[in-house]
Amino acid sequence: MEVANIRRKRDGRITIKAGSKAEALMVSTLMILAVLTMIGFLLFDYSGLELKKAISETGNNLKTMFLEPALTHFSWGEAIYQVGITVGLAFLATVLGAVISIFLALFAATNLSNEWVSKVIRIFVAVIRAVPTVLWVLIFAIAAGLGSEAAIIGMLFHSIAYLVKAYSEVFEEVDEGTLEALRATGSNWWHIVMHGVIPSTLTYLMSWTFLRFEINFSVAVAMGAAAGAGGIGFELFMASGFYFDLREVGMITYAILVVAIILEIISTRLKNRYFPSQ
Amino acid sequence: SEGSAGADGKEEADDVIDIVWYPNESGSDMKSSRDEIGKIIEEKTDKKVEHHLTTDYAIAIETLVNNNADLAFMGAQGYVEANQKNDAIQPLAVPTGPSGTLDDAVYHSWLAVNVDDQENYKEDGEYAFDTIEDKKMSFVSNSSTSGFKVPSASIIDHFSSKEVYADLAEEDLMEGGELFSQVLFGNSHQGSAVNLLSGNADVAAFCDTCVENYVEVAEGEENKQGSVYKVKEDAAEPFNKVTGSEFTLISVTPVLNAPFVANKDVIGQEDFDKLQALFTSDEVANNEQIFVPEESGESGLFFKTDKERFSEVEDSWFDPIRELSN
Amino acid sequence: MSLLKVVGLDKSYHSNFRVLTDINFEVDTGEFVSIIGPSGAGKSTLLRCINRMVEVNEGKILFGDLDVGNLSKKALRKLRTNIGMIFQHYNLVPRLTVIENVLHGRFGYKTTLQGILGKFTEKEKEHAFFLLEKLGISDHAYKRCDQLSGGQQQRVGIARALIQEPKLVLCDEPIASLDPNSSKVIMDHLKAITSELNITCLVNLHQVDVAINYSDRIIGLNQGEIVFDGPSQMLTEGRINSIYGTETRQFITV
Amino acid sequence: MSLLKVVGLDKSYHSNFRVLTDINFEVDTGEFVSIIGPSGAGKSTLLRCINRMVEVNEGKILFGDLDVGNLSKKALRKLRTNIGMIFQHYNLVPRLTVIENVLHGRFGYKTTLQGILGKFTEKEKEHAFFLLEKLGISDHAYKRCDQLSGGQQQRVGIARALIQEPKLVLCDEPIASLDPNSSKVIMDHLKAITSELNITCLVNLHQVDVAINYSDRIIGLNQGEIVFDGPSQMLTEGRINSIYGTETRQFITV
Amino acid sequence: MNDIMIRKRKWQFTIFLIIMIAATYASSIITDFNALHGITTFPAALYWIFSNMLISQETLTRLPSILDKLLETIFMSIAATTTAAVISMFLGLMGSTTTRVNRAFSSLARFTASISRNIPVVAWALILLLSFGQNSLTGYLALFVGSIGFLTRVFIETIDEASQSSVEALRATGATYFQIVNKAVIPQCLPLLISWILFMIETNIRSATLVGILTGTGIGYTFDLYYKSMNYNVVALVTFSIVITVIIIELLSNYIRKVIL
Ligand SMILES: Nc1ncnc2c1ncn2[C@@H]1O[C@H](COP(=O)(O)OP(=O)(O)OP(=O)(O)O)[C@@H](O)[C@H]1O
Ligand SMILES: Nc1ncnc2c1ncn2[C@@H]1O[C@H](COP(=O)(O)OP(=O)(O)OP(=O)(O)O)[C@@H](O)[C@H]1O
Ligand SMILES: [Mg+2]
Ligand SMILES: [Mg+2]
Repeated sequence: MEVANIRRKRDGRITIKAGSKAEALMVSTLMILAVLTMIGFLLFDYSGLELKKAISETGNNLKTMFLEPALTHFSWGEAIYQVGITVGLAFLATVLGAVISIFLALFAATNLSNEWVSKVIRIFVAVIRAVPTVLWVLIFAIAAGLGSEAAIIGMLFHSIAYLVKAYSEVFEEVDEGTLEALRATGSNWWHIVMHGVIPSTLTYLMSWTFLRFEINFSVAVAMGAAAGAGGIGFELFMASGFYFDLREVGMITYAILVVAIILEIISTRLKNRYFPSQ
Repeated sequence: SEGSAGADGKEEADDVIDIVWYPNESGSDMKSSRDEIGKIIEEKTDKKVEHHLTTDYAIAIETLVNNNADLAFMGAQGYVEANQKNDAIQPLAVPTGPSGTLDDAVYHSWLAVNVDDQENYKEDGEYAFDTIEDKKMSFVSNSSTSGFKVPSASIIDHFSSKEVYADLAEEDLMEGGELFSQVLFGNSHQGSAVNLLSGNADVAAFCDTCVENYVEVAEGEENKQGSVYKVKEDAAEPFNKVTGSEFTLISVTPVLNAPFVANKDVIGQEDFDKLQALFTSDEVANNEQIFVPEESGESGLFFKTDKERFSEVEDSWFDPIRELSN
Repeated sequence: MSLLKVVGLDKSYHSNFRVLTDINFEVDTGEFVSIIGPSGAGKSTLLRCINRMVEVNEGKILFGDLDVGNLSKKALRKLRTNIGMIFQHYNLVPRLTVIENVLHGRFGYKTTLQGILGKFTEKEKEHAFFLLEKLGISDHAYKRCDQLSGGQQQRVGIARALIQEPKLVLCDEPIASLDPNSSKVIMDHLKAITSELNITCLVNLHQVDVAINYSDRIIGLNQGEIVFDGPSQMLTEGRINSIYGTETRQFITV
Repeated sequence: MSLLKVVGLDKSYHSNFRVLTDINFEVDTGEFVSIIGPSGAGKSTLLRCINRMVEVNEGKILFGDLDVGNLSKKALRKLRTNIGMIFQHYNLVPRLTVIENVLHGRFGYKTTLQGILGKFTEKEKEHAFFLLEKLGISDHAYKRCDQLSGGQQQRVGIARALIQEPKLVLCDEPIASLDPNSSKVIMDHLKAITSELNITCLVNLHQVDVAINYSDRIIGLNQGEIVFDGPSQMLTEGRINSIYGTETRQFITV
Repeated sequence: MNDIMIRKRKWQFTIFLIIMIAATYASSIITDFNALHGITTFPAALYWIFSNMLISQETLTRLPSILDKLLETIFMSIAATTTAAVISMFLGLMGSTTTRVNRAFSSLARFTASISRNIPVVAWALILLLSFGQNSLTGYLALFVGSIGFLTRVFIETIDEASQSSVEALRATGATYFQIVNKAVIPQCLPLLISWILFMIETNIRSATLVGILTGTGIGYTFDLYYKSMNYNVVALVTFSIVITVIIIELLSNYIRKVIL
């Protein structure tokens, strides 16, 4: 029996896909990425690489690092202290960044702000985000001298740029009706923000902030060392680049890993305790 | 990091002497020397000393240039650049050679090849630069005096007389394709040497003092072209994987010792003079924390074999290096 | 004098399409007026013009002796405290408690700082509980709003409007998302507001039968124009068809 | 021989709480059986036991001559192709087209590879269209499922079950999320399945009146036990109360 | 009247604030951070930017080699992301409660993700550099390992959120595990998965600068070379080209996201 509405391909077979633009775009995105990946592998500069040797050496190195970790150039107490510095750098950059970003994001959210202000902020943060963190750190190290200020302000720039984007997108998802209802009670802008927008987005804001904290921790490892603020990254850099001490690199990696996992656990706990999603 | 003052330290910058250390001198094995230098400065000036360690050369130099630090210990090349950007930066003192004078205040920049390949780098029985064309080259880092600036200047000097390489510039040596087939950076002198010995590079640049703990002369004299060095059997990392391997020096260039430099605008003439007197005193020369007796086996910033000490130095002493950059 | 007077109101969102054309009507204190009309007729727009959630193009809206179109920002906030609003989707802040949502109705009386800190007087809080009690949901006062059923949420919406101590309440399809039982509860409450508290109610409705049952007077809108305005008894079958256009009407009752 | 036979079925999710206790019943080919009972009585669990979406603790389920509890993985897949299932929330893949969702019902007949590649024969596709046509939604065949109304989505769910060419269809509250009109359409379709295609239907329902109207036979569950099993005419008011417990019943009808 | 609940919540919030303030204070002590000093340096920083970071005519001659390296970085980031995405897809399927085969695999997948995410990419770069030396593959691997951690985590969350219901329905039709994954799970998650992949590519291009500096590959290497020789004009040019690239890629992926989500 022939039914109406059947779509057929040229060869007479029945189509079952809707053939929407979204679908086509998804498929072509994936295809293009696959092709680019292959081109990438062909283009890579493999000079000086003996894959087999490198892999077995990596295996050996990893074994030395993780199975025989040891600290030779400094003590355990020192290691914990240094990780503490790195965490501190990341934490300050995140907290300061979060506070500043909340305000900027309110003005960057199209539903809370005027179109032009929002555009200007968005373009501004997009540019800041695109500049490598190292450069920000360098600039502030030059201006402020070596120390934590340079590292934190350098990371702060990126944190703000990242969080403003994330926060403002969260704010934009607030139900327009809720805002309208508050406006209709005679609330002013600040009332609406404090009692409508922030409470209904708090969990998302927290999630993004914690995610950024994780990123900042990772960045602080490198940036603390470069900016002269110290931290475990400095020890890592010395151990791998100057002493070539794999055992110490292993131990430092463990220290970083332990702290990172503890932070993850704490942040999940905090989030669930103070800002439950249900 | 170390020597951190209270949170209020920075406001009274005048009462603080900030010293910047390069990665080379930032290791914990040199901590006792660093701390000792800090201590004697504190005693002399009644000011607080803050040490700043960084992994980044550019940041170190720029900090001094932009009046955010008082003192730094940096390679001759670093000094020349810093001085060019800000002429308030002046050399305070330079460690001398065994003679106790500036005459031998040098160390050596080497170009080395693996001993088995050494014949390939000779022309008519003599080592010749022509042979390193299209080889895999390893430098230390492009901010290193003896591991890049000095050797690259000699190389450019040699090749620019040829027509094809008339426009050869320092930047062309930083990446493969121009003169070398590939350029690696070891990020440290040890790293550069290991690049050579492990076969990743054909030719490597590094300096004598930086690897002296790991190698010994196997053939010929110290610091002579054609001499062969051998990695000690008990060499520490990173040489532990290449113990026993040998390399030949195809070029040896003396390099001026690294100075302590000061930013006079920040530190002030008075303190500059005080510190210069301090550094060049016999007291410092005999301080075993700073000039560690070689036979003690301890580690430190400087070693004492004979009459080593700090000596005052004129800016013009660095002119040979300055000329390399032009 | 009438509480609300709309004179020659014109409104268009885009220059080429008029949503409301020459609207004129008056509402007295304590009246319960329903506005009916097909989808897109401009019912919601009309309500939003009254408390100036959208700007009017032509004409005047007088609330008491205030010209709504001519108010300063501050005076506008003051006006809005006098006009409560109730929405189809309740528009509560879902993560906050019932009582907090009710107290939001007091912001119009607060300075920025008081509002940000969330300072409410004991009297206000007691009033809020009194209203919740009256609406039969005081048990849920400390629950989060997203844990309530639709009918309960709408009652929170009503409490929020009432705590403003308004003279006029605007309701935009207050029962469109509710099941019949909850709808009845809500409409009874709205009716009680006018009769007991003497507050005027202006209600957009889709359900003609509900409108006829509850309201004193009905305004019929079609394509932005008032096509009927009179007591609910006068809304005959024929007039209903003229408001909705026959074919549309059929669609709606399915 | 009966199509489905449940003997002494016991089921508990946690060791300390029995959800189903000693369930015994038989269903014949072409019967339309409704299962009613209060929330938590174990209706959904019972259906899920039949096609072994959950494992049984005690007792036997015989489908034809197969012992459901004793099947290999492969045989279980085969069994499931013979039993269609329809859900309260339709459980379609929202971003896929209607026709794709319907064809998902054929996976039981495919090898993994065929299924992954999405190879369907022309005959299967035509059959899918035929079913959509019969259910009155072939216009929407190329729409994404999340663009359909609830009633339309449920019809896609039915088509997916029917294309399996099942002998038995299990329906877990197929109309609980639907408005009265769509509910009628769906129940009519289910009824038609038994009468026209001679497929057995086992339907969980909350609406007693619907159950009485449509089914040949009703099974009443309460706290995991069968408290009624008989023709729908025999379900008197008193028996209904015994199934639901009087006070619960009142709550449900509100 | 009983407002214990509200009190409790206010209390909890106050405690949270106190914890945060205490942690901030502790952090500034341990890192020796002086906010005032930091803020007062902004003018100097701006001044430095405008007096040093100037792109001159002469530096433009280096553009071809910069673009060359930039291309390497882009390819490196894309390759690292896509290959990591393939692995993460498996880990994600194993880790998600909706699709996991059994509990042990699920924990294993989550654990793997946690390890590779929590070891900073910098550490990976330094570790890999030791044995792989200075070539594109090192940079690629560093990004690859970091991407696996992040992607696996978000993939698990995405798959978890995809409705369990259609999985159940397909199981009831007699579909096999792979059919279910392929026809119910992936179609539902694909737009989000692609969106995360695009996000990861962006992120990787940003971190490629840092990774490049450490491993001597791609644009990061170029950046580092000129930066170390303090040729800030070229650094400005490099930065500018990174900025442009990142912004173009961001716009592109925003567009794709808008269409597919
Ligand atoms: N913010 C807006 N911007 C542009 N046009 C709008 C806006 N709001 C409404 N409109 C248009 O104005 C007209 C009237 O809309 P309105 O919402 O007032 O109708 P309604 O009678 O409330 O309909 P419904 O019964 O569907 O709620 C419609 O054509 C609508 O598309
Ligand atoms: N996956 C599960 N794990 C544990 N307990 C369950 C599970 N599914 C159901 N139960 C419990 O089994 C009992 C019966 O649940 P079931 O869903 O079968 O009831 P029902 O009759 O379908 O109820 P409803 O009308 O609400 O759908 C309930 O107490 C329920 O809490
Ligand atoms: Mg409306
Ligand atoms: Mg159920």
